[in-house]
Amino acid sequence: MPNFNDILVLLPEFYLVAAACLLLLLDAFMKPEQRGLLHWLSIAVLLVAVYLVVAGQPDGTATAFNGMFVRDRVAEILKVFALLCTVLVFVYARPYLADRKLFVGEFYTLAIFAVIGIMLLVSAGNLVTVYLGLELLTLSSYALVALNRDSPLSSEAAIKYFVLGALASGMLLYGMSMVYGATGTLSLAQLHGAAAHSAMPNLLLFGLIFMIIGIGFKLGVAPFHMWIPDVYQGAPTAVTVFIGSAPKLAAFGMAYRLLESGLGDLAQHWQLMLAVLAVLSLAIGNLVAIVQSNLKRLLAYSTISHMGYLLLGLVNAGPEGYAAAMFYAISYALMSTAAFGVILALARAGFECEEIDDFKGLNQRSPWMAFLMLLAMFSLAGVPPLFGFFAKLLVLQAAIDANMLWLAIVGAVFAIIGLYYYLRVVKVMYFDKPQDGVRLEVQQDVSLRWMLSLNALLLLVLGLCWGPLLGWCRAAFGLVSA
Amino acid sequence: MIDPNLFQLICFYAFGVVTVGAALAVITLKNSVHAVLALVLTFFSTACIWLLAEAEFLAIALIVVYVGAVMVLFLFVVMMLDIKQEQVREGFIRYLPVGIVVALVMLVEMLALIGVRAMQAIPMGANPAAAAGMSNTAWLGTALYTQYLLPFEIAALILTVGVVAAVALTLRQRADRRHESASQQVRVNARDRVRIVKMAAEQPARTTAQPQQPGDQEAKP
Amino acid sequence: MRHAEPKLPDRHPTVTDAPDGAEVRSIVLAEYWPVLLFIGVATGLGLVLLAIGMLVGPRRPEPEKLAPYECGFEAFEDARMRFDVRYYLLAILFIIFDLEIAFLFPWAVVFEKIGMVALIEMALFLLLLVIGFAYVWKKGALEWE
Amino acid sequence: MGEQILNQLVWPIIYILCIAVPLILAVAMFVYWERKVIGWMHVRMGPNKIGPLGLLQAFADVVKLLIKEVILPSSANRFLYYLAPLLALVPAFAAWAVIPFGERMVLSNANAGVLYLLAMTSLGVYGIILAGWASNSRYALLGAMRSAAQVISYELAMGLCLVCVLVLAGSLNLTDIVHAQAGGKGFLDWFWLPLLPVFVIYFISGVAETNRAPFDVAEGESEIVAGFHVEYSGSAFAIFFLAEYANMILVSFLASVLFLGGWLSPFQGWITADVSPWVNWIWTGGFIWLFIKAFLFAFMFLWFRASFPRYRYDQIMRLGWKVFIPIAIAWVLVAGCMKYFGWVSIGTGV
Repeated sequence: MPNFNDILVLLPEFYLVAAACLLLLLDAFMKPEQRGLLHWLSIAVLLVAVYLVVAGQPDGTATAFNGMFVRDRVAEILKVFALLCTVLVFVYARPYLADRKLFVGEFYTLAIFAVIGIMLLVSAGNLVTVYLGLELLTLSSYALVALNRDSPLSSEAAIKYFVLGALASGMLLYGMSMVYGATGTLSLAQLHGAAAHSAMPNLLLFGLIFMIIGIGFKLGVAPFHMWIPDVYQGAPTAVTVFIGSAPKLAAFGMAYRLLESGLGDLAQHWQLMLAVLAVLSLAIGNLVAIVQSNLKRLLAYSTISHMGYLLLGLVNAGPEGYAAAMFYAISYALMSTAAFGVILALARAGFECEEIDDFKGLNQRSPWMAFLMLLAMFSLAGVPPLFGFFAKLLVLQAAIDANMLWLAIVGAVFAIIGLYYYLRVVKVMYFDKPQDGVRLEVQQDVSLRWMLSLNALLLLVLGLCWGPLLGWCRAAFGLVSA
Repeated sequence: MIDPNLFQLICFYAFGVVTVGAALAVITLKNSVHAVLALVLTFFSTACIWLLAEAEFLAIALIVVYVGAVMVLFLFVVMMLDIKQEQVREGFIRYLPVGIVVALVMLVEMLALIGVRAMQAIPMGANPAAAAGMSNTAWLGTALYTQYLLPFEIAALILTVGVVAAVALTLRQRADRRHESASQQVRVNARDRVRIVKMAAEQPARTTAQPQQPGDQEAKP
Repeated sequence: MRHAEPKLPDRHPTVTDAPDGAEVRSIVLAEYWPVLLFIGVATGLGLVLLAIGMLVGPRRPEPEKLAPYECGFEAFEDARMRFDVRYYLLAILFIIFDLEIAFLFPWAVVFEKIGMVALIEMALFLLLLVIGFAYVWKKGALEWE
Repeated sequence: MGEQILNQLVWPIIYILCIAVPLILAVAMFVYWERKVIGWMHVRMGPNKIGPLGLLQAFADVVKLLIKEVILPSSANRFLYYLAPLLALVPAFAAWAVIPFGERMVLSNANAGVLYLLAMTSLGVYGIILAGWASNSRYALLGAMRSAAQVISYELAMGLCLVCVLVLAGSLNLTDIVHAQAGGKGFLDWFWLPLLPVFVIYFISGVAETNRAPFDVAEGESEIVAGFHVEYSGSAFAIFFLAEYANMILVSFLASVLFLGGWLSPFQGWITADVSPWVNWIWTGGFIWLFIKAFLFAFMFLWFRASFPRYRYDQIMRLGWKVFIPIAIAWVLVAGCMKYFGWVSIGTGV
């Protein structure tokens, strides 16, 4: 039976559900001209949620609703960053949406519902909660991708996303049912003990494979990455920036919950599988990105390679590795919002600013934007002393610790290959002549400019003093801060 | 005497064959409406298998939700969209060998993993509802509304998102549509619609001009 | 395929007492067997009626008679056409509310035993759906011209 | 072995025929009764030529329909065209398997009886859609789409009404539902009283669900000639006809079982005399009461048809979605409160 304490544990989630419902009704009942209010209200709602997550339950782990929901440090950190990323997304998205007649209340409500899904997913204590949280997240994402109904590209992306996403969910569910069949429990905590001495180890292994396929789809690692480039390119950029940030944190959270909290006993099996996926993602992501001319597509392939790096942390299968992977996920989410944020800041009505050629000579038109993009690109490439460099270092270290030196070497080699295409964008901005007829004007929205500057500079600041964040990540996995 | 267990086993395999056959028909039939109906048959025989497992609530809920609702939507869509049969066919033939290989590999793996010895076992395990001494529906409800309370509420959230997404993605306001608002109609008073005008009676004999038509009945917009 | 599983606490719900007064019918099959038979008999009845009609009735096809019914002129194209998207929307809404009803059925059976909690949780469930419903209503998806 | 076949196969089939054959006869008589009643309401005679009082009219109609040609339109899909009437008929008949006619007078005392009924009624829409599509005729398709949308809309309202009954009864079993309505106050203990709005909604939804007047836009003779079965003739049409009327009678029986105490007597608890088995049923209850109640509902179908003008399509959809569904949802919670706080007395069997 649930009691008041259960509700306290889930307070941020309950609050966000209530707020999302109110926003939904507000949107339905108010005039279209008043939508600006909705924008600021949504941001306020998210910030209050951040406060509730941070303020409640300072002392470690709590479970609620018969272990369906686990609130621990890992979940809290992921939630805070997911909420903050969404705030950034909302700020960046508004001018873009307004220019394209997409400034509708559904964008905000669906995004908040997706965030609720993320929060449930990273806090899941049961396979059922994992699945439902994931469905809440992905269902909202499908709708967001298709938000621009008049664009065939967007609709095609949504269909692809939906079909492949449904397939992935099916795989995951199939795997879960096998794991349930082999162990007789759905609870992740009980699974942890039961998996080691299951009566049907083969079935369990089979379930694990299916679950890894599902996780791979959701993370977007090769060879389950097919949806990523199309969705990143086809979706309105305002939606791409969302899909590229907060859900990655959720995907890490899901992988952690399923693989470590649930099937940690089978680590020696999934370590190798993840290593294979990591190598494939690094190779495909970095090599295919080289030939891209569309920046959104390039960033999509860059995502694939980054998820490969994230797997390097998970491969470690120890607290150090998880801390590194979580650190990586957070760094990637911030870098990705910054990179897409620049695209959003430069896009105008009728001009998407998503080709690399569109960035030619950006430095002459808007040096500040060019500098912000430079920070984002260098950070994604892992150039010291930016945030991305340190994150990469950590996951490579984690792979070495797991006695997979070869994997770390592969990672380092591809990091160098990856440098090429990130630097190409920088070169285009600083050394090429502007294209004729391309207006590169920056959005006048003040909040966007400030937040974007803050976001990009944060990459530099965190690159210089990564200590506190790494300390939180390590503490979340029970490690003393280094 | 037919052993009840044997009878159950026979039923299981019979429904299983129908399910698999219908599922094959779904992907091989040319006419997409026929394919949808084959899918209906698949669900129906699956429901029968679930009944054999004494999961009566789930079995009938499968029919209510999938056959009664989801498949109706499928029929709506399939019937009203002109899907070019040949193109679909072409892709099917092209990918058929790959599909067969994958299916065979999976079948072999499943058999190897789950074990051939499972074939001799009675397909249905013990009924936990009967063990708990209550009907299947009550057992399911008890589990759902106590232990799985949180997932249940998340399910409501997902359904709500489904509603929002469906409306946001499909509904278009057409400019030329007219509909009446019942609340406005009810709120109208006779006074707003009809104006009774008092006027002098016409005298047709005196004038040859057309008598004027005063608006004695005037509809407001 | 199900198989014997190790007994673990998660398998069974916490409440295991039998409902008061409700007779537990363990053999579900015995009750559904006549239902299946009835479906068979009804199918047979329909087939017999169709067969009678085909065998007894005359069969004199001619093009005019076999043409689809139209108001006076020849049918000039395939009658199957695209429909207003609203029909699809309606079907989607129907699925969602049908699911909701499917959730309500087991609740109705057990809520008294679970007590106030069940009432509150269902009120929340319905509230969420009513919010969705209000949204649909306000957006005009339920308007037909 | 032989005994087993007798018990498992022969007897059930005999029981099934005991339901199905009277049902077909009832449909025939109901058609006759409909024409008679509407005749009287229009101050006409109704059928009066064939047989005494025209009683054999319905049978003449049946014979006529069976010996007419079954036309297969040239552009129709043969398989689906013949499948559609079957899909309309089977659920309309199969649903009767769980109807309790009296104490222990039930073919299948299934636990999930109400759910099964919902499943069967939800299958009826297939016959309509497929008939419309297989005919490949504009009128048929229009009628089918209208009808399908209408049927599924009212199915929601019906389902929610069923839930209200279940909340009070606490069981999905129809016999248990009747028992839950038993009590010392006769008809005041039945569910129609605490669930009055739902009861009204249920019956009106039943009328709409069977596509009957005043909700018969699917047929709408004056606009789309006959709707989804415009192309059907002979015995194929007869099957649709049979299914529609069997459904009407089914809705009448269900309304009686769910809201008017099934076979219970309205005077139960008022009189406790023991006169003779031939008279006792008047106060102890028996299947005759169920038939009387169902007859009243069936009569209402005809009364509606003779009295009300046809609803417009937008009005039908508005009534279903904007009036019935909200009220029914609200009443689910009201019924929950009634049960929880003990505002109604629930019988636990006679």
